[in-house]
Amino acid sequence: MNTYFVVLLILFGGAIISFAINKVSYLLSGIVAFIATASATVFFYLNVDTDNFVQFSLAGFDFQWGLNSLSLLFTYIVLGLGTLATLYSIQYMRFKNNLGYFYFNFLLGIGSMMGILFSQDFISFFIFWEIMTWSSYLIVVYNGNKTHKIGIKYMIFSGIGAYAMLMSIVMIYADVKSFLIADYIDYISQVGLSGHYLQIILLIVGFGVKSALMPLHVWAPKAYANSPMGYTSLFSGALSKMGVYGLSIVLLSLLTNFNTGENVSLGGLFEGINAEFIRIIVQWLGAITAVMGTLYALKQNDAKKLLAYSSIAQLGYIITGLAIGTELAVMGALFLAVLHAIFKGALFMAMGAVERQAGTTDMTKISGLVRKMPFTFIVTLMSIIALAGIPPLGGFVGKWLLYEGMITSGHYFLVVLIFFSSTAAFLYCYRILFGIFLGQEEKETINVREAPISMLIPMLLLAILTMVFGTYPGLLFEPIANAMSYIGYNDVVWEMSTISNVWGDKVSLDYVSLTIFTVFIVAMIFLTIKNYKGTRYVTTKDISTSGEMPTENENLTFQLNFFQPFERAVAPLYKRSMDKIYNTIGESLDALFNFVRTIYTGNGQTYALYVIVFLVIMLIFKDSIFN
Amino acid sequence: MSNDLVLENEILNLIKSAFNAEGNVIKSRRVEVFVKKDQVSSVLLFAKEQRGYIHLSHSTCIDWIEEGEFELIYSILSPKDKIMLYVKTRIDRDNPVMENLDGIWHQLNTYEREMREMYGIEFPGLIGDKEFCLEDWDEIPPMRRDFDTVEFARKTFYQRPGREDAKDVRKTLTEQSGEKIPDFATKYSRE
Amino acid sequence: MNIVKDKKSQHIVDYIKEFARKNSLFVMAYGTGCGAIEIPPTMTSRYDAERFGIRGAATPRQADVLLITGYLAVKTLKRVIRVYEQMQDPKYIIAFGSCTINGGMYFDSYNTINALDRYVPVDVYINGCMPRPEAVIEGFVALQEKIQRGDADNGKKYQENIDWYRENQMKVIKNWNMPDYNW
Amino acid sequence: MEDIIYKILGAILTIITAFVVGITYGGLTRKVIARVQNRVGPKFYQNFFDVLKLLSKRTAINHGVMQHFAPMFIFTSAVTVLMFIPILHDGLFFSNFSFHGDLIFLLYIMPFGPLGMALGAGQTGNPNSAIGVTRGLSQMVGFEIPFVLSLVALMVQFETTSVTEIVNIQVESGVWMIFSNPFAFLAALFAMFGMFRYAPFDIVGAPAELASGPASEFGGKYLAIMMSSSSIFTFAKLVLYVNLFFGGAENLVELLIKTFILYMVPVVYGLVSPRYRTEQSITYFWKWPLALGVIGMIWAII
Repeated sequence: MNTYFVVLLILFGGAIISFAINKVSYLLSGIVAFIATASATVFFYLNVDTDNFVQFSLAGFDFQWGLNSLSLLFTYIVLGLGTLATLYSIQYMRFKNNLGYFYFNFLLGIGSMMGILFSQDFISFFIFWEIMTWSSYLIVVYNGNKTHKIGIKYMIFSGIGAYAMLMSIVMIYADVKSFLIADYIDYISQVGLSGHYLQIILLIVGFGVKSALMPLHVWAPKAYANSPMGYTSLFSGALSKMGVYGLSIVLLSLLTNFNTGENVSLGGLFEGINAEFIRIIVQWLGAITAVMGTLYALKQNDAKKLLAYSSIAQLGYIITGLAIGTELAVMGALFLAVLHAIFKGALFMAMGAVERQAGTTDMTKISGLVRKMPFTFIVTLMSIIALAGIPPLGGFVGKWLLYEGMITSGHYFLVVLIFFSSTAAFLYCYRILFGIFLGQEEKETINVREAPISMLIPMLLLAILTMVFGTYPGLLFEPIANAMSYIGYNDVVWEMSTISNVWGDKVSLDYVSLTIFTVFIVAMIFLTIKNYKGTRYVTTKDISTSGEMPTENENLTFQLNFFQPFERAVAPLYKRSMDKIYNTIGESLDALFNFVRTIYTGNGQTYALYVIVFLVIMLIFKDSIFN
Repeated sequence: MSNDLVLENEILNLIKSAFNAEGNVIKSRRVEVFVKKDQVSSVLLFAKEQRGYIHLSHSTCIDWIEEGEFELIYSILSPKDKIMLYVKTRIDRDNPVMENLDGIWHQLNTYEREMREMYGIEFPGLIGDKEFCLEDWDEIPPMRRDFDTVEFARKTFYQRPGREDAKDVRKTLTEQSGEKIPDFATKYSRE
Repeated sequence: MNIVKDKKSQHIVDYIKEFARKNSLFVMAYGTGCGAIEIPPTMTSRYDAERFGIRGAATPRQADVLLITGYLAVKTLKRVIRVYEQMQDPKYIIAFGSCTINGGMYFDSYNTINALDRYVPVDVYINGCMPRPEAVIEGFVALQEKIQRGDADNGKKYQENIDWYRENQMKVIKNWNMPDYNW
Repeated sequence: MEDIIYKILGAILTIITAFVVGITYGGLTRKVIARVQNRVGPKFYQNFFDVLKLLSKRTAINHGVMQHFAPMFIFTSAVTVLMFIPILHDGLFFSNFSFHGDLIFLLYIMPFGPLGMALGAGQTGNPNSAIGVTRGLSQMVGFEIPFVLSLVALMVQFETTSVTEIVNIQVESGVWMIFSNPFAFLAALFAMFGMFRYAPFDIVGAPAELASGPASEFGGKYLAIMMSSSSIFTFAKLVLYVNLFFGGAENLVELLIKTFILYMVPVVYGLVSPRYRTEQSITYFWKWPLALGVIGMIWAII
């Protein structure tokens, strides 16, 4: 049997078994799900082979399944995060209902993502894409009635994406007479892009929806925030990366492998469009996504929603990097894609732990959990440092590559935009750490305990990974370099712990880590040993507030309108929101239909009037019409 | 301002006739009326709504221990006429209960809380903490004249030696200038 | 100050420490009474206390000197004790004006304590009602000399005699709901 | 082996130099402010007394581990920044790790300390601390934009992101950056006002408004470490500016003169200024400084 079939069989079979076994015991179906993903992972990586392609025909279509270096990179995200997320979900979902339904869709999601990565033809790609969309939709609406609207929104946008993609696939088949992705790439590189822009734009729309690109992102915040957190870590970490995977095929294989400077006039609507133009549009969309995602993230009071917006922003960086297309930028984007899966997975898991233990993630309601949930705090802290891109953790490497890629290739204003977004990201990074873990301890959360160990293990593993990749990014550069050489970049240079740009400037991460840890440890030894005996812990109520002592019921933590001055400073940017625009479109459509309905008054007299008016108009204009 | 006190007499006579109250014009722009306890709210409302006395300037209490009464004073001002109207009423000292009037002027709440704390006057329905300025006070209210503050201070606070020969400032002053202390000042004086 | 005599009795490190402490006094001004108005002229151009290394501190955690400027009601005394206990050793108190010494003109008030040193240890009293900025600076210099002599250790004394101070404090502050002081 | 010893010795020497210079600059600043206000002012070595005294103070309490770690975060950040900047051009002892880092790295390591500090300040539970932190972070977003614009202009102009390279190019060509791209320098100078947080941008500490902001609950040794690391940090930033815009320095005296002149600019500007509100202080950087940065960048591209 073939590896791909076995892996999918394990995952889909696991889905059915865990659905069935839920009747026996609620714990069992989670364990089955975990075993299924874990065994699929182990089996897959024992038998992984990038040159093994399977071809078969079904219903008159040719299918081809296989694995290339690019999709291999993404399997790390899907299977790695999937395994950890199922392990995490066992305890996280423990006291909830409908677990069979949940795990069925969960495994279906993982399986379909693997299917997407295996697919080398558009048809199976599309089928798995739809399975993925539907399974994720079913999980988005898992939490009951109030998620109904969110699910509809998600479905509408996924539908737009899916039909755009389907349309594009049909058009491609009409041109190429084959569904194989490789054939299409060959065809384009021979024929050139002219005449195929619509296909590519439609594909970008299709993938853009999943990767929450700017005008198509509105479904994401609520859908991320309202799914069960165990799934959201996968949703934001891996599922959105399918969009990135698709975009990397489109942007890197289709739009760069030949002369992008050609300027073929298409006439009409598409006049002046060339590959470079599309890529510039995508770059700027990505950058604007990053900025707006960040600005909206720092307004949120709910940690989950904050992270959801932050995911959108991070995906913006990745897409920008892909669209720029130089070696460094692509390397940075792919690095960030993996890193984002790691730290955002860990963050959503940590928020899930907080939600499970403390009952809510609303930052205005809880505070001061650091002493109650120290491990969750450490995980959050490390992931946040990685997210903010501060050395010596992994996020910095991706950011550095991205910036250097932009600067060395001349995208100066994009750098400033991205930099603005990433500096403003410090704000929400601090918000989430402060809002949940720091500040004064709430009376309500006095009995909160640390999350169970099976939830902590995946989180801690992910957090340690960010640290490892911060000092030894070479571990990740190897598969990325392979993926890039598959796409068509020759001689991708990488070193274990040094990153360098085309101008020859470099950052030695081992020196960085060495300096930081040495200085930190020396300072810690100095301060701790000098201070250890005399120092004692006092509660957060014991603060200098002009001699007043806050009582047990008073909480002085500053939580509401946290960044109000900043919001005031950037107020003009908040005026337009895509949500509002879509609402306006919806409302105006509604109004239009209402108006159309008013024509049909139900009164015979009015209809008679219409007929007369029509006749009069015909009489007046008969010359010009029938001439 | 004219000196014929037209406006002053007008408001005085109005209140006098409407509420059957006592009163007189103290001087230019100062009018006082004495009303019964249960008429206070009507007088204040009348003055506020009908005559434009929209500003509550102050409200306080005087302890007439000799007569066994507290006198409550509400000073209200008409910005138009520029007249300060003192509405005065007397309540029983042994059962000091007064109507809560902070519905008319919300800022009365503060004064009433102060009076409740300092004089022990009850205002039924008054919203606000029992403790206002003092903390943990369990003696009789300190502004009542039968509260002996010297004795209390001597009892509660450590007195540093060295000021036993300190004299009443008023005595020293009167000795120097040859004036006499008026009777009302000495009557309930501390010595 | 007499360096030769000091060298016999105290370590050179202590000397340096005390020299630094003396020359760097972070003042937490607790403006309780009318005396607070004397602080601005003391700190600004006319009298310029910064010459002596005196500098304002915003919170008790950073402060060395607690400057109590005037009478203390029972209610404020509680806050002063709280602020004093939040300060870190070594810490000093400068009490300011007659009211802190013997109650001043409020000696017979029902609500004003009369002798501050019964409740918290006072290093230097500045006499006057109110003391002028010159007097305030004089007081600071007296404190500096005391620190250099090495006998300004009232923080330690407070800790040792905490029972006596607590007894006095609880006598006036009836509803005692303050955290323990044990550092 | 000898290399390592030289490196360690050099690093220690650098830290000590930075500490002494930074602290002295702090004292001199106080002296200058006092003289402008027609006061005598403290001695110029007053800040040494302050740090020494704070070190000798007992630090009896903390509000938790993050507060305990916060000063170390700042210290680490300050020292790391210092290590990755070439202090002197061609210095034997003062180059440290400057070949192993570049400008983007410096940009990202700089917020490391403030963020660590922010965590510590958050754990104390003092509302003033949290307000100060949010102001500081917001302001950082403000001034980083012109700063980054000017740095990008620099990188584009010299086609390198390494500080050492930038200094070398300036020394070789003999034209300082301040002359070859004055607009970028001006943008960076404005950003520096926000960076050093003198008035009118002192919204973080905000005396008489926020107690002392994030540092409200830090006393004794914590405060001493914070003071000394912020001195080191100040010096490191000044050296970075001198390297980028003034062609570095051949010896310590030259370095001191250049840094001191540069340092006095925000100080003197702050002396005659009141305090901005937070949003004013943010948008301040997005007007003229931003425009200057854009002009500087276009200048560099052309």
